[in-house]
Amino acid sequence: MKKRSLFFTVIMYSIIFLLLFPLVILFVWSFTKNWPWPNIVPKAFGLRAIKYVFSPTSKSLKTLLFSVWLSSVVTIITLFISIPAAKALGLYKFKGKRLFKLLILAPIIVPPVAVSMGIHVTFIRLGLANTFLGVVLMHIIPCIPYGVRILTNVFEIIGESMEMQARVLGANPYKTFFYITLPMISPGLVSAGSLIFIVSFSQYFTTFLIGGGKIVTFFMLMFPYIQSGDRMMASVYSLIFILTSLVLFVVIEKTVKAYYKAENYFYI
Amino acid sequence: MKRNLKPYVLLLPVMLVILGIFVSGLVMALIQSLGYFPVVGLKDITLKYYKEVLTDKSFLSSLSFSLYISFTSSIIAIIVGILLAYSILRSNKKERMEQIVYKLPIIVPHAVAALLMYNVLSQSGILPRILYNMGIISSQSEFPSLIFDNRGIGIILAYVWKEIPFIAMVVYTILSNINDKLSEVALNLGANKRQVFFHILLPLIMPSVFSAFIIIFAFSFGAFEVPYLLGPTAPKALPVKAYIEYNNPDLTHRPYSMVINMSLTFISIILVWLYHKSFKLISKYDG
Amino acid sequence: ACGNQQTKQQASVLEKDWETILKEAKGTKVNFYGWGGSQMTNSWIDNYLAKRLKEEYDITLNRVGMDIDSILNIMLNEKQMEVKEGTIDVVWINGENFFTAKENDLLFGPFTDKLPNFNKYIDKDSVEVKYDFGFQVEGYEAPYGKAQFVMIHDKARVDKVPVNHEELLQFVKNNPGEFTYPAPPDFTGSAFVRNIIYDIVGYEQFLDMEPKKEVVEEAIKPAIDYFKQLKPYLWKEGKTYPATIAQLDNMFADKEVVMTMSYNPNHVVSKKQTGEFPETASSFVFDKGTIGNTHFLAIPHNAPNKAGALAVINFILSVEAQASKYDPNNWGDLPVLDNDKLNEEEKEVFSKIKIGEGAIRQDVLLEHRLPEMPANLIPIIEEIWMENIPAKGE
Amino acid sequence: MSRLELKNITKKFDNKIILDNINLVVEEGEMVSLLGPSGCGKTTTLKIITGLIYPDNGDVLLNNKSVLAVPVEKRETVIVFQDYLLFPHMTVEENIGFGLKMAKVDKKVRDKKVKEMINLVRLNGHEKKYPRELSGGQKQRVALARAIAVEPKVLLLDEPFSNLDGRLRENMREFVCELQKQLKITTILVTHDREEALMTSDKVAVMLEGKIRQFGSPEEIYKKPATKDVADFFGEKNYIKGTIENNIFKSRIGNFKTTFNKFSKGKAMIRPEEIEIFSKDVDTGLLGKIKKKKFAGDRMYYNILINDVEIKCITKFNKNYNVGDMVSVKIDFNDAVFFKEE
Amino acid sequence: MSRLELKNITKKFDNKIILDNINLVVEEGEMVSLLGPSGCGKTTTLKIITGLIYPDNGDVLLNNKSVLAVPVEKRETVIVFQDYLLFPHMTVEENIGFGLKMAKVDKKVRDKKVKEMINLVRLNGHEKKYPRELSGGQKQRVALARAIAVEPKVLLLDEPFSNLDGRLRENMREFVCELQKQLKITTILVTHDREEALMTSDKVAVMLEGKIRQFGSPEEIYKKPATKDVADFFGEKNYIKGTIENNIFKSRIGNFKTTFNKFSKGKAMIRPEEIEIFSKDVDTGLLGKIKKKKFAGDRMYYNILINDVEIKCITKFNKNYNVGDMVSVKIDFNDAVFFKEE
Ligand SMILES: Nc1ncnc2c1ncn2[C@@H]1O[C@H](COP(=O)(O)OP(=O)(O)OP(=O)(O)O)[C@@H](O)[C@H]1O
Ligand SMILES: Nc1ncnc2c1ncn2[C@@H]1O[C@H](COP(=O)(O)OP(=O)(O)OP(=O)(O)O)[C@@H](O)[C@H]1O
Ligand SMILES: [Mg+2]
Ligand SMILES: [Mg+2]
Repeated sequence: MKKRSLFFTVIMYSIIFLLLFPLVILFVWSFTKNWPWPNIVPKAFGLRAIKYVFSPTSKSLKTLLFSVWLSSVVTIITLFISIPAAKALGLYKFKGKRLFKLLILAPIIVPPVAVSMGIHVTFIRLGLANTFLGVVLMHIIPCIPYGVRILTNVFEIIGESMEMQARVLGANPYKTFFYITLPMISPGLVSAGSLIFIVSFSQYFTTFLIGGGKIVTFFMLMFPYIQSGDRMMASVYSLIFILTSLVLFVVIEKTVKAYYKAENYFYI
Repeated sequence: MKRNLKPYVLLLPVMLVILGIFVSGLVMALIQSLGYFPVVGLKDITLKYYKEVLTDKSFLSSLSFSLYISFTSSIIAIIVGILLAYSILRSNKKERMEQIVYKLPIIVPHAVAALLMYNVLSQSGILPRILYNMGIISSQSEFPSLIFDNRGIGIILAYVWKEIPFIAMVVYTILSNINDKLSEVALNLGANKRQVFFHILLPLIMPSVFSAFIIIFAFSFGAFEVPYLLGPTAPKALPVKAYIEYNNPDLTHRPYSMVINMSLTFISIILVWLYHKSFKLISKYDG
Repeated sequence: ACGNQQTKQQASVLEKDWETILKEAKGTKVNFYGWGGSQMTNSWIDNYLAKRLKEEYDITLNRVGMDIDSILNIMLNEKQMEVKEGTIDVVWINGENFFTAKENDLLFGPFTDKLPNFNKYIDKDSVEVKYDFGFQVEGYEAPYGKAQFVMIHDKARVDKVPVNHEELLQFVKNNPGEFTYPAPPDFTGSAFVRNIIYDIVGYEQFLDMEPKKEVVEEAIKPAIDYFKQLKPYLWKEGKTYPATIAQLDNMFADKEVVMTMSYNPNHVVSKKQTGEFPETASSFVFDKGTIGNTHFLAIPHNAPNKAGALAVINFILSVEAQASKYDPNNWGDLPVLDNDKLNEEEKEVFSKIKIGEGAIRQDVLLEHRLPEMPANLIPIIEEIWMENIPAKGE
Repeated sequence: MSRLELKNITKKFDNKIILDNINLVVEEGEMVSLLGPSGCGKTTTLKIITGLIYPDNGDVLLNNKSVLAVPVEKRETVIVFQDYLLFPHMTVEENIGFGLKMAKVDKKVRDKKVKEMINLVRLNGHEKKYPRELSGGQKQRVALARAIAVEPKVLLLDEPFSNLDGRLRENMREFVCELQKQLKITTILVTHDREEALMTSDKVAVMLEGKIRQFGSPEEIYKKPATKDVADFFGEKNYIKGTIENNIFKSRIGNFKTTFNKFSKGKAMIRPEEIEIFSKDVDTGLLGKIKKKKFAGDRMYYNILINDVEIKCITKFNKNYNVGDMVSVKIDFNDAVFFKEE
Repeated sequence: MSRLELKNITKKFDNKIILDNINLVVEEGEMVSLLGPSGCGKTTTLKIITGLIYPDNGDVLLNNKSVLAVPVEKRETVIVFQDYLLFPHMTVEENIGFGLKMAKVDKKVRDKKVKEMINLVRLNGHEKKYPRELSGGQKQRVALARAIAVEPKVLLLDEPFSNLDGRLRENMREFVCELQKQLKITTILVTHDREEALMTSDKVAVMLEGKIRQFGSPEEIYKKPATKDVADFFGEKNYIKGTIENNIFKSRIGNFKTTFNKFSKGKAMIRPEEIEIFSKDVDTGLLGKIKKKKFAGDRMYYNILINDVEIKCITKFNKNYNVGDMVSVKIDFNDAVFFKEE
């Protein structure tokens, strides 16, 4: 039956190694005071950055928690509005479908600096600037393409027949959604959700503008260090950033899997 | 009647956000690109900025540099990403660490990815150090310059590194959920593993790959961080040009930035559209 | 109508006496916006400034690390929408950005005369207080600290430092591939280019030069030729340049190049403290001098807590704060107080501070200090550099 | 518990007419079989009744009220799909209980009902399995149980027994019929098994190429097919050309008495099972030669040559002759159906 | 063109034995029917033959060589799945041509072959459709054509006709049989249609609960079922308890002559179609009363009470009696099968 192929195992590990290697360096840099050429291991280690990040005056951890909360809200809302859109694009034929698909890509196609000013002005007008809600709304925009696109593909594959069956058995559209659609798309939801979270979690420019400094996210603390080339600080912040997301995703994936017993739901 | 409206109703929330918020921003960018920016005293609508920017020699070289970076990185990412996803599937055992760790680069923001590439690939990076210590190169300068070079290798690698897991994740999600039975049928009909991959699995994941390609292409075409941090002094990628103009403290330069941004947008749309067309020719199985 | 109201409000703060302002400021929160890319700077503000302000005035200082570009955009957009209660109370600013902000009526003021410490300690007539990159300050910003361009080298790898452009050229020819500078418009790279220009053609002519490309081009032609001469011996044969000073610093730290540079004379000390630079790193300046500038603090026109902002800026101008800031263990930023206006006790405070190994003494720096170029010339120079240096000669 | 009526239903796919002006009335509690060749539009008809597909034209009435505007889940017309469509993320139990859960039936009542259904479809021991772990027939039974559990007003069965073995099939069929009669569930059964259709249903509708060609009682349909197409659909027939004169049917295989007299030239349709054969010493006036023979359990299929005309004949399995044998043949033309020659 | 042998095949799922020591030999070019109730392990057996499932024990031999190590795609044993499993991204044409394409058959040859197959399964006009646009029966035909197109050595058919109407079914069946004989393709047919199994196959294997209970020619299986379970599987039977003494079977419904003499106490199994009824003026020595009656097209199902014993009886449809009628009954005990009473 399914034999593990040596060839593909080797390929897999090679690629994974290449992907992880830079992260190992990042980890080393988090504790590296200096590392002159041509040393393979750093000359001196230090805890300056770690100490700073964990010192209460830097507010890093508080900000981290807040960022996680903010991005979770963004993720949930984005998924919530992406699911119906993805369903429409994945299952139905209708006029203007192409145009809608393109429109949904727009936030990726148009560079954020181009639209941010107009949006900021609009948000000031609506009283959304410098508010949590404003930042959430702003974050949703670049997340939409990821959410909708991925879920559209999922809907294309699972089709509508299961939903129909549920409707026939007396489930109204809401129940159909919760009992049938949601569990069936749950693997896709996890993928899409992770991406959305990351996109939101690493928004910089727009958070500044719309949050006006009132809403401070973890990435905003971290980015200046990347720019200023303080590799130790940048590495520690990145490390925390990555670990937080990772832990979150693993937990969510496991929970969803346990809850929905997610397996091969996709019927063709 | 009512049924025909259904897809539109479903699209409504997303469209509200996109049209309501996003497009309002876009309109302002468009207006500014036409030279109308009253707060700083620009009040005439003019095509002057377009003319200036588009006829500038460096615009073309920046454009081709950007295109080259996005295409190359996206295509490499697609190929390796699919290969990775398939490899994981083929060496499959459930719940293994590998399935989680390969996704790590997805979590890494682009700016950090640039930093990582710098750490590894610059002439003082870890890679030349290893080569030096193995005696393969005898000085830093023997290591090819991959960062800040005008072939954009550093940028491309940063994108490739970031996007491979993204592609792999998208593909793996779909791949692992494609009814195993279809592969069984194909095998049973005499297709070998390779044929199963190319004739059954690949066509079935094609729509997703297609989406993913568009996403990463459009993104790398329009984002400034990575080329800004790893790119050569000249030619500059278009988004970097736009970004620098945007940050010009002289606010009357804003229209230049917006012209570049609008051009980026326009070119992206054309490319996406062309891609759509050509994709339809290759695969009839489009949702 | 709106404008009127605003001036009234502005006037109202400035009309009050200092006691009332302090009373009003008590217990409030002040949003302090500025660049957040230096851990030492951040730590100084968070650990020293914020703490002392709380103790002294019961003011909560909220530091927001943000690029000046973003800050300007926020202010500009708020202006556009006529937002009366903005988000920012104090902005760390200087140069072209100040000019832009002032030109576009984004700033509150003039306010400096209201500050007791400004009146007491600052030499109001000094060029560096009256002008910021050649622009008139007119009381719309108060000095925060001083910076001066310095070159940094590694003593272990450089025997004799070049003290003018010719020696630099010779040095680079002798050590090909070991030197480079960040490409303008990087702030420091741009300053390096100007410094070389000053070294070659002198600085006086620029102070009132017409901001026209042809004029500038003509004036700096010898310098441009010099850069062309320099180019083939630079790192990667001058085909490309680090995009930011940060990259150059890292290349220096990794021993990829033997020199770096900074607009902060104490930079080398803090980098040595963090362990990034080798112990043998040290600063030097050209004989003819290097460019110095001052960085400032301003208050946006729609700052929600102007009284608090005034109190904070006033405190920063105190001997205690400036001295703490000057300590390389904290930040190492040059003080802006006029030495002549300090009493002995106060002078003592400054002289007790040990400046770090490798930094240049303050008096030496001041001897070699040249004024910044007017800001409107800078983009022109950057453009000329861009057109002539990296692209050509491929 | 409803009267179902289809009125002038028309449906096109890709501009090809799939359903062409369908009219059908199923009275309350009646069981109607819908028969027709593959691809004739049966599934489409059922989908229109439940509301999963919108007709291009025409109306669906339940108790004389149009239900086109009623959403699927409120119609109480439940369909058992040809391809099961079990929810892959639910166990057998959960699948069967789904409809009841949706109707907010009390958990205890639901559990009891589910248990009952599992017993009835004989899936004890499989309660906790997921669909991917079931055999084809097991899946089909789950689908059936799931639909019946909700006791719908109208039950639409799309070949619900096709993957069951004969015995199980009979059992299931009986069980469905009983339940249907007892609860008076209006039912439409799509089946390919002609015998099933004839035996179980009150009425039979024969659908050919998107049209309902005949609708009547099983006996009517079988004995008096409205057209040759309908007759053909019920298995292979013998068609014997000939002329009718004075109640005598004259053909190449001989002349036969008949009561039929409507036209003079045509074809007599004789069902293979209406032809009897005897050993050649029995005199029937007609001799034939066995050309082909096939064993089919309880019956035998023979092809017999009479005057070069090949006649098919089905007999009891115990009438055993060999290929080449001469036999006496008896054909009863009173049961024959005549079609006019075109 | 191969001899297929299963040797002691055993397979468990979740520690439940599904296949229990299966042995089966299919000679070259033979057609064997595999019969058995739903869930007994038929599909699993086929999957083991093709290599999609590994047996826990035992061996699969093709031409006396074990093929367990041969990968699926090299075995040339093609299965037609119960649930079609068409490739959703390919048209009908492409689906059918898939196997040939994989075998790198020349495009022209392939196209011709595909065209031929489409004609044979009667899907002209549907060539360009995607599976989601097909009806159930159409899908099934595509699946069949797709498998046959590659002309495998061993063809495994898992209820390939279950969704086809009777006529099409007969056609398809004939077509497969002819092809199979012509190309000498060793074939296993899983079917729920007993008649189909008996009519088409050289041998029949009856599988019950994961074991092969009887393997023999259709007539053998039908006439001499090895066990009561096998007999039962072939439809409802009459079992009459009684004793046998001196070639006389004594029972509550009377005494009958028989040739059987192996044991003295047991059950006589009489098939309903072996019982004949006549109007009561015909003297058969046995009178009964019609209790139930069911029309089934070419036959009638009667339940008759004889001395309170209910006897099932299937007659030709033209023997029409009404419930309550008294009829003469004729039972031939020579054809009866006797089972010893336990
Ligand atoms: N993956 C599995 N896990 C657990 N049990 C399984 C699995 N696959 C099949 N079974 C069980 O094995 C038994 C035999 O299944 P199989 O599909 O071979 O039956 P079948 O004879 O083909 O039945 P049918 O005629 O209904 O298709 C069934 O009881 C089924 O529930
Ligand atoms: N979505 C569709 N697009 C195009 N044609 C379709 C579609 N659905 C069904 N058809 C066609 O409509 C016709 C009727 O299909 P339907 O499923 O109703 O047949 P059916 O009577 O149920 O057949 P079967 O007995 O084979 O299941 C078929 O020819 C089929 O190919
Ligand atoms: Mg159908
Ligand atoms: Mg099966």
